[in-house]
Amino acid sequence: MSFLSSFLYFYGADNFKELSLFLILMPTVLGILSFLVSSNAQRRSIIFIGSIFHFLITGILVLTLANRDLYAVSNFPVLILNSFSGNIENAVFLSVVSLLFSGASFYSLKYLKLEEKNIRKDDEGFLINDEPEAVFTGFMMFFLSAMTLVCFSAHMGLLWAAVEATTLFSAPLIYFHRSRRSLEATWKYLVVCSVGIAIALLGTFFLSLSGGKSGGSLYFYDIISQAKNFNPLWLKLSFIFFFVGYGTKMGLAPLHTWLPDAHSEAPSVVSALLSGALLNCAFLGIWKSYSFMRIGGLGEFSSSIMIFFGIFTVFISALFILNQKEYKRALAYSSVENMGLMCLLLGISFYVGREAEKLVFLSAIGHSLIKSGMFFIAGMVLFYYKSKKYAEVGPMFSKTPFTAGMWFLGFILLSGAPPSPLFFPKLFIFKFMLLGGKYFISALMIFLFIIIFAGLGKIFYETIFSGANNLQEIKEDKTILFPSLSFFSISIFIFFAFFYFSRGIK
Amino acid sequence: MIIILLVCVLFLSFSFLNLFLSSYSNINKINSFFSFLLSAAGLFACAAGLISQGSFLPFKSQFINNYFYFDYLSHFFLLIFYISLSAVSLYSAGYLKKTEGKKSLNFFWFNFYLLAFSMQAALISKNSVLFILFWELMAFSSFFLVMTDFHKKEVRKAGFIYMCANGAGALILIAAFSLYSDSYYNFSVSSYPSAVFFMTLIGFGLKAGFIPLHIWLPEAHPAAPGNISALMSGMMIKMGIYGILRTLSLLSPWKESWGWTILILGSLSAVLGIIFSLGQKELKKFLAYSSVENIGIILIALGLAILLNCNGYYELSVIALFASLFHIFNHSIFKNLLFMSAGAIAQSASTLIFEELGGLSKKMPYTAFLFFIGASAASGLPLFNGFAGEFLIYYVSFSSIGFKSGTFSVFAVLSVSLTGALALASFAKIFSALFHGGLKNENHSDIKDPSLYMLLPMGFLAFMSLLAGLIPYLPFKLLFSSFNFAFTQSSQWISVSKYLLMTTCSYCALIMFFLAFYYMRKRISKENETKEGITWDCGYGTSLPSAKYSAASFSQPITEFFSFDGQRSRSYPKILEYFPKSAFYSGNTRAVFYELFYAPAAKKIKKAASRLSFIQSGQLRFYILYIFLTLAALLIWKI
Amino acid sequence: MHIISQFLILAVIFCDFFLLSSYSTFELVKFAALQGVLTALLPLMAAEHFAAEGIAFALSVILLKGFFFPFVLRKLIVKNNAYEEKKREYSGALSIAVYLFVFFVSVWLSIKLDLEVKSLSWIIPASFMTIFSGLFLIILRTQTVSQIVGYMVLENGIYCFGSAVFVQQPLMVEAAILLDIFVAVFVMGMAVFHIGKEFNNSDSENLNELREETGQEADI
Amino acid sequence: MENIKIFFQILVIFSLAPILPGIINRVKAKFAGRQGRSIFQLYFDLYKLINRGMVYPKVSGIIFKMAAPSVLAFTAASAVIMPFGGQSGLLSFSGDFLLIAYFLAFSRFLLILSAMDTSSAFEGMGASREAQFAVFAEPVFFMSMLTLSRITGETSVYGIFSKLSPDLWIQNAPVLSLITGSLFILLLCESSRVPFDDPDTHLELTMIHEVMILDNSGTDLAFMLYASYLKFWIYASFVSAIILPRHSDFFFSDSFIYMSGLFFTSVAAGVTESIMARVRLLRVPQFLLAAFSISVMAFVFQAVKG
Repeated sequence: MSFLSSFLYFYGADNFKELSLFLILMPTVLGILSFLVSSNAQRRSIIFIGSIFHFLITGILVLTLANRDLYAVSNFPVLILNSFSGNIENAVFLSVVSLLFSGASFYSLKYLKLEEKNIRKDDEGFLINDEPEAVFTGFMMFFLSAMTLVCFSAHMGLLWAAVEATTLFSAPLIYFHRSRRSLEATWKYLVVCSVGIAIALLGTFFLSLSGGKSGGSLYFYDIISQAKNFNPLWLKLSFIFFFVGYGTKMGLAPLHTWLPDAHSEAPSVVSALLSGALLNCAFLGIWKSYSFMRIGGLGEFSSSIMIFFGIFTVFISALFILNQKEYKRALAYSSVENMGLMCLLLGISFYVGREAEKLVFLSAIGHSLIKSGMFFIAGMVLFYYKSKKYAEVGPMFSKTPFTAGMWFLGFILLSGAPPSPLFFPKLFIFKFMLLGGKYFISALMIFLFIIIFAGLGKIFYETIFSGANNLQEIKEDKTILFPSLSFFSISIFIFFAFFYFSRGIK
Repeated sequence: MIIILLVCVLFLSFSFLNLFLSSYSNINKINSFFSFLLSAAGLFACAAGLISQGSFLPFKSQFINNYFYFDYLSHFFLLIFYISLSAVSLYSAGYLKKTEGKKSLNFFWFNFYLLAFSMQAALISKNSVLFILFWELMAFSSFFLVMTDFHKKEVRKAGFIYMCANGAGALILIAAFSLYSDSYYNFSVSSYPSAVFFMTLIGFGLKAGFIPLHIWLPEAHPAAPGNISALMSGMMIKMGIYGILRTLSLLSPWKESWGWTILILGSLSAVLGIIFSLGQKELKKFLAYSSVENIGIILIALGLAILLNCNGYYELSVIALFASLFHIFNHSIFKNLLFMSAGAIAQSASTLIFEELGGLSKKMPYTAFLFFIGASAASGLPLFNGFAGEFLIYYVSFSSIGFKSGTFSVFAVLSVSLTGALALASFAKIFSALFHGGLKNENHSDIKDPSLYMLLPMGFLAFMSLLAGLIPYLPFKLLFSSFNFAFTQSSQWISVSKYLLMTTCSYCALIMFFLAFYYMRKRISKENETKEGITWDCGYGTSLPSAKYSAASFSQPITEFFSFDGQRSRSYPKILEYFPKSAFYSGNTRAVFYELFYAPAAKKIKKAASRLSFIQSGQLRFYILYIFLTLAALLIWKI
Repeated sequence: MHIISQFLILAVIFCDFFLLSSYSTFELVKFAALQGVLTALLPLMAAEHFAAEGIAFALSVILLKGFFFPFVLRKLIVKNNAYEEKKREYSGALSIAVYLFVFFVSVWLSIKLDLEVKSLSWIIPASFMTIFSGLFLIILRTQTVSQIVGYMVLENGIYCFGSAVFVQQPLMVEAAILLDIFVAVFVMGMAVFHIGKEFNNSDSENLNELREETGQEADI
Repeated sequence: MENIKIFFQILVIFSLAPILPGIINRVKAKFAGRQGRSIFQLYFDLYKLINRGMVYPKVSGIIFKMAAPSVLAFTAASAVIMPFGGQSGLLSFSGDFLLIAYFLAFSRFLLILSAMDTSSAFEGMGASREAQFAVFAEPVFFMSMLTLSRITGETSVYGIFSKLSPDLWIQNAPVLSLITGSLFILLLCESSRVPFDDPDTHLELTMIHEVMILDNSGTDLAFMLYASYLKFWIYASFVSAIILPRHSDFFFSDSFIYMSGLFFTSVAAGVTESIMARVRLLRVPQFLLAAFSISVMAFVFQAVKG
């Protein structure tokens, strides 16, 4: 076993570049292939094989991180990263994307089969016929390749193009069910995100301008090395535009309006990927510009914005979760809240020191895993009970006990109770707030967390315990929930690993 | 202490074993037998540990040591836990017999073992992260237990309030524990003692249930099945007190303001708790409020201990601490007993509303006798163990009245005496409403005493209550001598134990008097025979059972005087003609705190939240406007 | 060279005026296309030497924005009979007010950022104007087609800003950005096509089902 | 010698208890201008009742049958703990007033239960009113005990009474007089004399204490009556020990002074009974709260001065 891992390790480190290129292009090729292939069953197997393959290669590449000093070659100006040494966040987000995608592909194997037979009415009574599966599988693979490109891009312009590509490829996925409401959600998603991303493009131009009158180069390597002598005014402007641009894509408070619609109308596989993987990629943009600001000496400026918007996002999402009627929208708002928390944590990590960024990784991984697991279950709940409103969902405790158990376990993990990795970020935020003497804000945060717990609790509580139980017996399919079960157990394992290894952060 | 750890692990393994086993026939008997066995083993280990006091030395293996510790405090609470757990587990074998057929009880037993495991583990965990993990485990498993029969509407409402209270409490605890400066997340000294203290007070208060934070208690206990409400009220409330004691033991220099807050909170919840319980119409809700009252008494003793410590009278403050611990011990015994007998009544009479019950003493003599012991212990009457705790509180406050700053003991004495009198009135009402008079409705004719499984633990607890009542010195010495042996030589300890012995001999005098008079009466009545007659009814000759003075009318003068909102939502017809055909009177006390404070606040928050929903107005154009406005705001604000 | 670029910039600014004030979608598409062509020509005028790929790039942009997009959008307008924008009585005055507001904001911004390009004096305010007018087009118009046009105008503005500050990107990135814009407009077009099929008129009024109801709060 | 004295005390208590209510009846009669019953009339009633047979209501359970002896046992036990006017009672120890108070509370608890056991409406009404009075009476008792123990620095009734002395009276006369006033009101309420409850009324709806023992008969009734006389003795001895604190070490003179103190309190009770009418039922809580505020004022005076 050790020989194999060392072989893989050297192999990965040697031709990092070829492997990463292969990783980006392979899904696109498979996507085109799925358009050509005739039968649906083959298409589903394509997705599955592609995602497993993608996951294996990512594993090899991430493994190269294990031994940093061996390959400390700095990434000289090239479009695609040739080693993760400089930026660990890319590696973390890439591994999350590929893990989520493999889970989603396993889930969609069964889900698409179920959807095929399941002819049901739209809310207005129109018959829903779904998009041809070719479109779905194709765009899923394009979506995967776009997200991999985001994680690998070493050039801000390329990063922008990749994030724009993810938006465009995910739009048709939201429109899978072809109902009026999903059409409206797609349209809003497209316009709001494209406008946001356009503003981010403006930010990229400002960033290059701050490099010098004639426009500095936008390679990470160049920016990081010369960040100190950038023009501070332009750098600030570029951060603001980046923050608003990628913030729209990431779903921060006033710009989050598209997120609940897109997540509640998209099929649960897509909303799991949107919530788990896509928001992280958008967050990567802000993370990069934040690190430029920190190197450029303007860290204080950027972290104050991020802290303010973090708290504002938690505030808005708390208020919207409270009166929420549909469980999928509630899950979407809890993603908004978690993104606010991550933004707040990154802002705090400026004051406390770099290793606080470990907590941002923890909250990113934890949230993506748990949230995508929850969306898988939400998909099944929607399939069993045919309604998105929690009042109309029957008592799951007696009708579908296994799903109810998973549903409640997910709620416990989401609420930040100890077995969930989201516990440490909360603990750390309180520690920073209270030690920093900001008593009012910490009291407000406690109050908001309680409201979120009560709001979410109400929804999960009503779906599990109350509801019109006149429905006929439901044959429960346990194996389809295997991905969410594995995601939950991975996140609980991460909690104990983090608790054991981290010797606490001052 | 290997035994206790072993018992913990076994409980965990049993819980998961239960989940996977299919539901076999006598699931209850086997499960309850095993849990009884385990808790009995734990009890002996704990008792041996307390007496020999040799068991507090740390573990050999380092891994266990930096996550768990066995000091006096956790030992004491473990002892109480094992007592109530062994009683409840034996009791639930009988209690669940009725529901055996209907639905599979695997999930119930899974949660039962999980609850037991998490409580034990929380008591011995030194690490704050692990503590919150077990705390949440306890909260959620007890939530599921409360929800066993979730098809009833009010059980669902109670369950939701219970879950929110637990969630809020856990979040506040997370905030409080973040201030501990130890890098291994262990409990340790913190640089902001009063911030930590007040947050932990609120966090654990939500679990202990004193007045402002008690709204879930009268909802959750009646909703839970009999054996679970016994375990919850007997032990889970004490976990809140354990938390407060644990934090106090960590924050070394106590402050006067802490003592005063706890004292005032304690006396408030003692007096208000018992006043609310007077107005109740249902037995379990009444017992829940009386738990709030007893928690108040425990806090009064704790407040006294802190205040005495701050003023420098260390020995007396240790005695006050003993008073609160002793009352915790006594309360968990008689409260378990009361809830179990309530469960027995509920099982056979299937209703716990006072108006519908009556005359049970003829049909259920044993339960009546055991309930009498529990009721008189709960109202703090001398022969039973409720009195011993209060006696210590009185002793401490009277001996501290002479000090210059002794005014706080006035607070304590007044609230305890007022609570004592009110408790006497309320338990008299309960006992007479349930057990005296004739049977109210005919379908109660098949009521009979519960099975042996249920009577045995109740008998055991009644015996313990009598023992601790008659000879208070015995449990006092057993429980507290191992606090630190040096203390047992101090003057205060000697005087207290002397006075406890004196109470015992005054009880002997009492019993001697009673026997003398009883014998005298027997001798006299031998000559002239005793006849049976009807009660005096001014000659109408119609002694129908419904003419009995009902519970609501018994407590009407007191609740009338103490009712805050005046119109105690009463309803009775206006009698116009001279010979009114029929009249009725129905009045119920509202859950004052919940309806006047929490529910309107929740409505306001919800209205504010819904007012903000215009942001998600559905118009794409406004969404783009928001982007533009945020951009403009940032530009103006930051550049 | 200098004068021609000066005229080009003025033309861009006037295009903004017509875009903001016109209410027929055909005119909107026409002026947006014109503006696209003008902004494509700008870098050629400004740059001293004519690099080969620069010309090829500009030609492809002209081809794309000048001819292909209007063709697609015109077909859409005909398909969804989205000819006319609902005129409200205040709409005339409002568009003038918005135009002036946009003008002053962009001038204020360019002065504040002290970014004056010697060779092309008015290019920075022009690009800001186009960006903001693109934004306001999306905000003010209810026809989905005109919202696509608003997005195109926004892209023109950014492109114009990029060319103004001589941001020389590696060709691959320029191509990627252009490709993205093309795909974005194309996908939006597809979406509007589906909206048309679904609601048989592509007015965005009937697209407001997904919102938070106020009032009915669930009790605790 | 010591236990002879104790034996004498117990003998005196148990034999002279019924005399005090007899004195009250005689004083009331004198005020009304009539001859009135003899002081020893109550002894004859007790003797008559003890030898009568008993009638138990069909509905009543075991509580009713066991109530009478236990009520008497509790009151007798608390009487025994009471110090005999300055000298120690049978067993006195710190906190013994607690046992006295709670033994009396237990006897009241049993009285209420036995009343409710007969399930008659009148007894129920009396029991609920008794419970209400107890709620307001208990704080008065403890508040005055607090003040007394703060004055004398002792924590047991025996210690307090032995510490009370004339010169102590001179130092804090106002406080002690207030305490005697509140204790006297407590005496009237606890032993259900006129301002609170009329012992010899016939209307079931108006009496409180009497109605609770309505259904007792024969020996039970005798026990109940004797228990109420003992209770009167206990509360009266509180008042007398405060107003006449004489401590010459000579036993007989002390006990004589203590007995005269009891005589004066019962006369005072008789006088108040004849000059005051019954207080309306709703006013009783206010009356007791007045006594409570008197003792609180006493405590504040003492705390400020002390």
